[in-house]
Amino acid sequence: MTLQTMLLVAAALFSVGLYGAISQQVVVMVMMGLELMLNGVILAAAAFWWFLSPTPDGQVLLLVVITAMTVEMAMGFAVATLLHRSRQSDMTDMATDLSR
Amino acid sequence: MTVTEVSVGWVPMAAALLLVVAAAAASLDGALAARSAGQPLGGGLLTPVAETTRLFRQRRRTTAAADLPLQRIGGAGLLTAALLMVAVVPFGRWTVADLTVGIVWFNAMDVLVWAAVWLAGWGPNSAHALVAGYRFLAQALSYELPLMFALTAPAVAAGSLRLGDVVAAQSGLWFVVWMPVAFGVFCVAVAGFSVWGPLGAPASGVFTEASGVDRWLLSTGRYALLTAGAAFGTTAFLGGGHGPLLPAWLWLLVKTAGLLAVLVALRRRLPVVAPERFAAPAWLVALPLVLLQLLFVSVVVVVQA
Amino acid sequence: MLTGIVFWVLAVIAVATGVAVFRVDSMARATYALAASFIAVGLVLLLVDLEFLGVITVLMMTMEMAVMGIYMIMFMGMNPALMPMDMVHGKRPALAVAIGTFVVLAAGALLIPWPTRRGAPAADLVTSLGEAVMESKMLVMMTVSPVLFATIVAALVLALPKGRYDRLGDDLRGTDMRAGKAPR
Amino acid sequence: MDLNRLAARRTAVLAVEVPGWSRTRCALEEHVRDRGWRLAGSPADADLLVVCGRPGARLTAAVDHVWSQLPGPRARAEVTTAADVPATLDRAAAELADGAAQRRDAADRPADPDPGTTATGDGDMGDMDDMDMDDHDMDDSGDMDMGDMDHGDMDHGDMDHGDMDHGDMDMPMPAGIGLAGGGDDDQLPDPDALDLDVLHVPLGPVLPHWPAGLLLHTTLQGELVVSARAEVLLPAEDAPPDAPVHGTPAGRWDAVATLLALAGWDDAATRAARVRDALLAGGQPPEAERLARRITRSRLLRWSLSGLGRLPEGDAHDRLRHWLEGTEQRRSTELTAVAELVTGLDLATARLVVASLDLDTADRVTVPAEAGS
Repeated sequence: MTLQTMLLVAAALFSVGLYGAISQQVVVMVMMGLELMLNGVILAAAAFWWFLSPTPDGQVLLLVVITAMTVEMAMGFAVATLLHRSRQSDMTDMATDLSR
Repeated sequence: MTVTEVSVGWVPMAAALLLVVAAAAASLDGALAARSAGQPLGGGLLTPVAETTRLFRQRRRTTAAADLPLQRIGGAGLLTAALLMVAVVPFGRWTVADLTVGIVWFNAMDVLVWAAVWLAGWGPNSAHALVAGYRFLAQALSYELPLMFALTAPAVAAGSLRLGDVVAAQSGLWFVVWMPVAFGVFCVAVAGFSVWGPLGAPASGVFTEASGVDRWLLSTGRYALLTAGAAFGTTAFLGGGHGPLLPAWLWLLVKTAGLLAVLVALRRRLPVVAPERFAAPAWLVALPLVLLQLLFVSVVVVVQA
Repeated sequence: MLTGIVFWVLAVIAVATGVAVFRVDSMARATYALAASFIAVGLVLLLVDLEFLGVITVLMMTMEMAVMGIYMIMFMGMNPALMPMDMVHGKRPALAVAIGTFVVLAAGALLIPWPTRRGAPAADLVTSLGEAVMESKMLVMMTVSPVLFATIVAALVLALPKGRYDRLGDDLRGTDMRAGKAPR
Repeated sequence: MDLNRLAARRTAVLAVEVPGWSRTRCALEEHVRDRGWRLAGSPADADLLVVCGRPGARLTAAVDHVWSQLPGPRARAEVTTAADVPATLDRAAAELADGAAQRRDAADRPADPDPGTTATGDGDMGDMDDMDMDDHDMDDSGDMDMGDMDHGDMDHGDMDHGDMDHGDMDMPMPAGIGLAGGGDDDQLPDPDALDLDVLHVPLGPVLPHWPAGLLLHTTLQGELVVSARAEVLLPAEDAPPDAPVHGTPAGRWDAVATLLALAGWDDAATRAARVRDALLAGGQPPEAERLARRITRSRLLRWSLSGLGRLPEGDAHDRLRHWLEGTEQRRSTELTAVAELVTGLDLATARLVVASLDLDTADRVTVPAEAGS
């Protein structure tokens, strides 16, 4: 277990998550992709922390990443519910008119 | 009293001990059931053995289009979570895993129960089980937050998340004396994650389609969770191994058995509460109360320091 | 040595379940595959002595995925029966982007000459984290808390314009004012 | 002790009451209790299936379906008089302990999953299933393709992914089971305005603590019953030899025991059943009054029953009090009213409300009424 191997695993997780976030149509599945990307970020942050600079500040950073995930999830669920309720759709494609 | 971590070879022993205590709880439940049915108590005491024999002989039944892998994971999940919970509880001078974050670990394991119960309800592809799985999650949302704050209280008082330190901090006064609200909330939450007693409403639904070994795992898992909860409650609130004369491990066993017996007896004395009715008191009464308790504990700690 | 083996096992589980999220046939399996990926990463954190954060990751993500499972099934409407499920758009470009990202990140991880470790971890990492949160990094945490609160409020406002009890009364049998029709 | 006998100590009995045979069912419950056995909560839990009375054709079909769901080792018996119960239970227990017979039975059964669950080919059969979601009524065949699921009404035409058109995807039906359909299909209001999947789940006729022969066709949206239709599956022609317990003091205690068992208060439910059996035996149980006081005083019970199944004369808890005090008025609840009362409730609460009505289905073999259609 070295910095490089941990970063490789983190990169793999991030890329898989990215694939999901781009390719999926359903809002919740997009959120799953985002979650997986953040999962990779957590792993990478932990690797940097341990192998480069094991100070308390790094741990706080990780804590903030985890908080960001909860915020993302909560808002994602809320928006998905709202979309579902208002237009009986949960596909991102159907929400393109929001950008107009 | 320092806590030493024993080698991995003791894990089966710890698991066996957990199962034995859980079986004792099932015996007690059987005896109480026999008493209310006007039957001799002795027959009731044999309940866990008889039920185990019966279920191991029974055919494993599968429903059409069931999600078997998830169902099995859910069924085994309860027992697994209980084992992982007791892994951090100091048994006198020994513990299986001396984590610096034992309290958070316990909390994480009780959240695994969310997943396990839901999966056990989802798997069989049956409306009753599915609805019960969902309703368990609704109930879990009600008890989990008060439980988290209830667990925070002993951690604040001990100034550590390590269970060994929590026990050491109770050498004078047990935490239950000055944090009774946290202890009460904790006991309710134990009933909650064991799907037990007043909070056992989802149990019958989740059990609907289970037979044979699957059913044995589910019901053993419930008793094991109840036991693990009692052992943790003893450690965090009832002074752990502290007590006169007897060795620490025996005290822990005695206190755990006592708390467990109370929990088992309460099940027979109380009707169940529907998850949707439980939500209001949990959020409007228990949560503020336990927060006040936490404030009180924090103030005491700051004043003492 | 043992740590290395455990790490690789967990790493393979994390990535494999991560891939499984977008490959399996049922929403329940996808959700719990993601949960398994998070749990594996949480356990990896334990390997680098991040006990608190590792356990917190397991705790939070299991909870989150349990709730996510509800949303998945509520919105996607699938029963446990397994069905082929393929709801993607632009699969090939997405795959290309993902592979490209991985190549760039992996090259970075392997080729950048990373500096050597500065400083040593504190003896008690949990305590040091607690002190950091309550002392030097308190501002961060104080910013986080209103953000979380705002999230709760915003999410509720978005998701619950009017709940079932508002519209139908406590027994859920009243006239639905919004839809203008009474349940039969 | 030999394992068979050990396992037999916990024999679980699934009792099926045919309308009119309540006296037989009470006797069965008494003997089950006296042997240290217990009543099963679901077919998957049961070792014995005991039918009390002579079921009509549809009820027989439903019982046969339930029989196929017992995991085995299993035994089945039919009993028509209270006096025959002990002998019947002995015979059934002997059959259960007969290893050779059980092995033959297991060998004769088709491989899992249970045959009845996939054989719901026509609408009529679908009605007879008891508890599984594997029995969505198949007459709603419109629900079964993906086109009716939530995303079905989308227009994918202008999207850039020609390779995949998910709205028209032909959905296979795994194991011949229809998928839950989108809510907007049935034009039923969803209490959450989320248009969740609609499930058609029949409650009864074989369901513990449930009125004899009652079959409640429910439509669920999420976990809530959004519409229901009740009917009673009839007994065979011949009349039951024992007088029914309904309307007697024992019948009131029977209702109490049923309601408490559903409310999860095992101790009080068992004791109420004992009081009932003592009354049936002609005694005057001394503990009845104390038990009644204890039940009335329980705040948790009052809280969990209050407001349920509200009728002009009170809610479920009021009715429970009237039973305990012997002051209830016999009323005849129409089947339409039953369907109306459970609408808007979740499954568990619906069962509680039905139990709180103490329906006498033997007295009410009227034309099945439609509700919620």
